[in-house]
Formats: sequence, structure tokens, C-alpha cells
Amino acid sequence: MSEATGGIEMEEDSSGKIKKFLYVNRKAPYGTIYALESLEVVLITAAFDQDVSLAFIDDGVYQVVKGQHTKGIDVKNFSPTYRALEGYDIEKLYVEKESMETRGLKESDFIVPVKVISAQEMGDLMLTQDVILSF
Amino acid sequence: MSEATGGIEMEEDSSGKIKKFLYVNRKAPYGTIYALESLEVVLITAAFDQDVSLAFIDDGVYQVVKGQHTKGIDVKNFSPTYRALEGYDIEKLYVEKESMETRGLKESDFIVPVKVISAQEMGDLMLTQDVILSF
Amino acid sequence: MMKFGILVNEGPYTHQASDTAYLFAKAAIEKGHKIHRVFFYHDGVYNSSRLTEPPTDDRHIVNRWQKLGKDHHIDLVVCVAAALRRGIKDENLLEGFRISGLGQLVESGIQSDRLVVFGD
Amino acid sequence: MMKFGILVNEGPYTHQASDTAYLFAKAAIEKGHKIHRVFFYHDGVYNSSRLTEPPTDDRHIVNRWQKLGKDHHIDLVVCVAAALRRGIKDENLLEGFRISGLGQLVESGIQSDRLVVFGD
Amino acid sequence: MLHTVNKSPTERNALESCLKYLKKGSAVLLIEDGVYGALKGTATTKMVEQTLKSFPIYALYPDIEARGMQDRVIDGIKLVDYSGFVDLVAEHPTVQAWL
Amino acid sequence: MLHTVNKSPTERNALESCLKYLKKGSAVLLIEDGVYGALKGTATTKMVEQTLKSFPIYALYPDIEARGMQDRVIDGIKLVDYSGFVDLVAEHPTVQAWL
Repeated sequence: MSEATGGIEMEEDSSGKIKKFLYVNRKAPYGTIYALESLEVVLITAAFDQDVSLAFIDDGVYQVVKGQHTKGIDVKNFSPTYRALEGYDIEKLYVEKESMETRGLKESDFIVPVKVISAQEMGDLMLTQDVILSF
Repeated sequence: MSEATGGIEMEEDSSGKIKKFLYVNRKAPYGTIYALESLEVVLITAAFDQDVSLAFIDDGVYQVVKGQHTKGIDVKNFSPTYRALEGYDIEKLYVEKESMETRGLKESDFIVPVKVISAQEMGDLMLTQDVILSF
Repeated sequence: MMKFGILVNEGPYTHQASDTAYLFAKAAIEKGHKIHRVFFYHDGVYNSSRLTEPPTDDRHIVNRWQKLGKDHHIDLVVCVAAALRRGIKDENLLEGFRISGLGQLVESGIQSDRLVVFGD
Repeated sequence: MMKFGILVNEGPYTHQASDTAYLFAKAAIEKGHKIHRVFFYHDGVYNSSRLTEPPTDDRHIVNRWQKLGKDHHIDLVVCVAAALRRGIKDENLLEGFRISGLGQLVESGIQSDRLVVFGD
Repeated sequence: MLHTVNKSPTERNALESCLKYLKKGSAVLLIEDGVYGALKGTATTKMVEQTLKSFPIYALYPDIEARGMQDRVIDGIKLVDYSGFVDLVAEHPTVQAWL
Repeated sequence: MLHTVNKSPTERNALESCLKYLKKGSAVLLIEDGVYGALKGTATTKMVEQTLKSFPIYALYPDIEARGMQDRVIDGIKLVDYSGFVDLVAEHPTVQAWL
């Protein structure tokens, strides 16, 4: 993800301001690039010392499933990056319960520790945010 | 649609061969360009004297709905082109019945004469084709 | 009067996202709001190609962004990482756009009153 | 042994379509089939940009098509109408691809035993 | 908060999913192909009418008109132009796009 | 004829729609995000199992594996690699992509 961290420029004054950023991930990995490029933004946001949360709902829950092996499609497996988020102090990962269950998944299927919450709770979480980015 | 007809080159020998081409349209117009660019291929196919049919299923049925006024979104209204197809001897336009009905549409809502057929009949039609293009 | 940031995630013509973002930006300006930056990400980077040449009877999405940017001092930023893997470089970048890092998007989120996302 | 035509409707990296089409084409060739043409339409035209520069640890989708085309005499055709409105011209077209009309797609449908579509 | 939906509800799950997360003060704005969710007599009409009892739903009129749907909008859905879209964004503290 | 489906059945209607048009001799091949339609224990499993009684369904194994779904495939769905994909195209007189 070296390209992702290139080009950080803080020439404008945004120092000190901390906002709550929520990244809403609703798409499956690999079929499209949104999951990967969303992760690149997440890493940058952390570098700006913002308060970052990630929500996985609908097919987005597939992004954090264990056991991805991408050699056969000749695409880079970026799922280990989710495990690296902790090192950037990004620890608020939320999975919506119904999305998980209707896909036959359970908490132990995920590659990182996530908090499984209901749609009700997810809706409450959204309300507390300053900036919501969805890809 | 002048650009569409540019670049017809018949340098290779495909003279005489007539195949059945079916264009399957499943997407709504304007939100994406697929409907418009599909229509550009259809016109070219007719110029090659091929046997062309068009199928409108799922949201594709919205492509041929009357009364489109696109000035407000500053995009060209291409729906009149469906009426011009007759001039290219393209007269086999099929709308799938259930797709039409679940969208609250009826035969008189369409900008061109279409044949409304069941999914069963549409499946049979697909079977008789040589080349199926979907966008 | 508010300060808006805009994120465009899709390329011109293929998806309506760039059209809607443009018409939104224009309306916001007309109402007296400020668009401080439009950030182009994912396929959105294609909105900056100076080689774009739509049919003459069609809107010119790329030039339209350029003009809006010039007329109203909007910072038009194309994400470098997204641009490189999609073949957008200074070589084919239209004047008025600039290529920079994702930090510019985060900054836009921090500094604007609202960040509005247009995509697929 | 069969003659295949391939249609690619989406750009590189953003959608998997171009990857799948490539791996399909490679497998077909390995099995002794002939790919006579790959036609790039819609956003598929972006697969031909010589300015494409993915991260070094990623596959290079554009160069990969170029090599496959050269090695196996595959005609790589980019639709002119789709290319113009998306900023692909001879100026940024990679050697090995050619820009031509939609007639080349129709011909591919006529001449090939199977036309296989990859898109979004 | 304001939720924008730009996908047809008969092709994708964006609208249905969005509606699960609405809270007091939420509003929904249908744009682009999302305006097909504003129509009477379709497979998704009932779901939308049900939501209308608790939350305001808006639709972008230029998109409705482009698609020839001007006579089919569900009663109670409010039509806005781009200027109204801007107002909705300004009136709500955050906006979330359901892509 | 061969039908290819590359969309997730929980995001879009491509798979459900495709299944309506199957005829004697038809086969379905799930590729890319379409392979999520090949899984056990999901909201679409029953629909797919029902179809399996009358039509062969294949899934592209490299796509299954990429997504970490190798242990979740419905019994009876046949796994193929790109070479098998080519064979399926060659064996059927036409191929239709459900995009």
C-alpha cells in the first residue's frame, strides 16, 4: 500500500481539528476495487489523527472474511491489511449482524476482531459521525 | 448517433454470413451509459445485414418508456432512436412481461411497438440465437 | 453559507455520478455556498483527461469541471494512486486539475461543513 | 479447436472483468483454441492506455494484454466512439492495440464460433 | 441525517438496506436511477409507502423527468431540483450516500 | 446454452433473473462476485439448490478461493478452473453474460 501513503500534504491548516470519520463498506472484495481503495483512504485518515470507524454491512462483510487466497485470480490479497489497522490505532470495526447472518457467517469467520452490532445500533453509530464516506 | 456509424470496415470477408444477434438490455437508462452504447452497437449490427433482435428485461424495460425529458440533467435524450430502428429493419423488440408488470408498466407506455412475451417465451427466443450480447 | 467538499468516484459518461456532482456543485454556488474542493477518486480520476472528446452534440464533462473550477476557485484534485493505475498523469491531465494524495480528501472532510459523495 | 471472440466492457483494476477475460483467453489458447480478437468497449477502452502505471507489486493489466496479443496474434481493438468520449486516442494508446469502429465487434460475432462477454 | 440513494431498487439492494438504518431526523433523497424507488405500482412501492409514514422521502425531479416517470410518483414523496438537493444537504448535519 | 453470472445475489438481481430463463440444456456458471451464489447457509441458498435439481451449476474455483469461500460451497455445484470455463463455453452453442 505504499502508493496510498504518498502525497500527504498538510499545507493547509487542519491541525488540531479531530472529526469522526465513518467508512461504510457495502461491496464484496475483488469483483470491484472499492474495498481496496477504501482501505487506502482509511489508512490516510488515520495518518491525519482523525477518529476513524469502519462499518461492514451488506456484501461488505465479505471483505473481512478469513482464508482469502487470490493467487488463482492473479490479484493481490489485501485482506491482511485489515489486521494491520490496529497498528494505526484503528480499532473500531463494526459488522452489521443481519448482513453477517444472512450470508451464513459468524464472528469467528473474520480475519480481525470486529464488533457485531444490530442495524439499530449501526444506525445510532451513523448518527454520531461527522463525515461518512461510502464506496 | 453519427459517431456510432463511423469506422465500419468490412475488409475481412464476412459477406453473406447472416447470424441471429440478440441484444439483452437489463439496465435503466441515464444512470449508466450501457443503454445508449448498446443502441450504438445495434445500429451497426443492422448495417452488417444481420438478423437483430432486442430483449428488454428487468430494469431494461425502462429504456423504452415514453415521455423522457432529459433537459434537466443535461444529458441527451436518446429514446427517440428506438423509433428510428424500424428504418434499419430492426423490428423485433421484445419486452418480458413480468419485468414490465412489476414496474407498473403496460404496453401503451412504450415509445415503440414491442412484443410483450413471458419469461418462458423469452427463454425460447434466447435458445434460437447465434450471438447474445448483454450490456 | 456553507463550505462543501465533493467526492466523485466514477468516470464521465459511463455513470451519472459526475453529472449529478456537477449540477449539485453549480446549484450550491448559485445559492451562495462555497465548494472548496472536488476530489476525484476511483474511476473519478478519468474526469480530468484533456484527451476527452465527446460527440459534438453532447455535454463536455471534463471541460465543464475545468470551467466551474476556474470561475469559482474550486480546487480540482485527482488522487495520484488511483490515477496512476488508470493511466492519468500530468501528460494527459487537463489544465486546471492537479494530481495529489488522498490526504487532500481527508482534509476536505475535516475542513468542509459537508462532504458529499457521488459514485456507483 | 474453436475460434473465440472476446468483448471486454470494463476498465482495468476497477472491475474484475478485464482480469477474468485475460485469464479466460490465456486458458483458451493453452487448450489450443484461437482468440481472433478482443474488442474493448464502454470503459473497456481504458485497458489500452500506455500511461497506466499500477503499483509495482500488482499485475500490469494493460501490458499483459499487449503481450498476449503479440505472442498469439490477437487483434486488440478499441472502439473509437467509446474511446473518444473517454479520452483514449492514438496519443495515449499502447502499441499493439488499434482503434477502430464497432463494426469490428459485429464482425467478431459473425466470424467467431463463440463471442464471450465480460463486463459489469 | 440525509441518506442519498442512486440505485434502482429493482436491480440492487441499496434502498432496502438504507431504510433499515433510518433514525429520528433522517430523510431519504432518491437521485439518478434511485428515483425508480419513488414510483407507484411497482414491486417496491409498499416498502416505500410504509417508510413514508415515519420519514420524509424526497426525489430529484430532473431525474424523474429524464426517465419519463413524472406521472407515477407516490403521493407524499416531495420533489426537489438541484437547488433543493443543496438545501437538504445543508439542513442535515451529515449525508450518507448509498451507492 | 451457458449463462455466466458475475454479480453477488445479495447485491443484485442478476442471478435470480437468469434462473427464470433456463431451458433444457442450459447450464449456469458463477464467476467473480457471482460465486457468492454458490454458498451454503445464505439467503439465496434455497433458490440455488432448487435450480440444481434441474440444471447443472458450476462455479469458478479461483474466484471461490480468492474470497475465502472454499469450505462453503453447496454440494452438487461443480467447481471449475479457467480451463474448465473454456470447456463449458466450447460445449454450449451460445453463452449469455448476466452482468
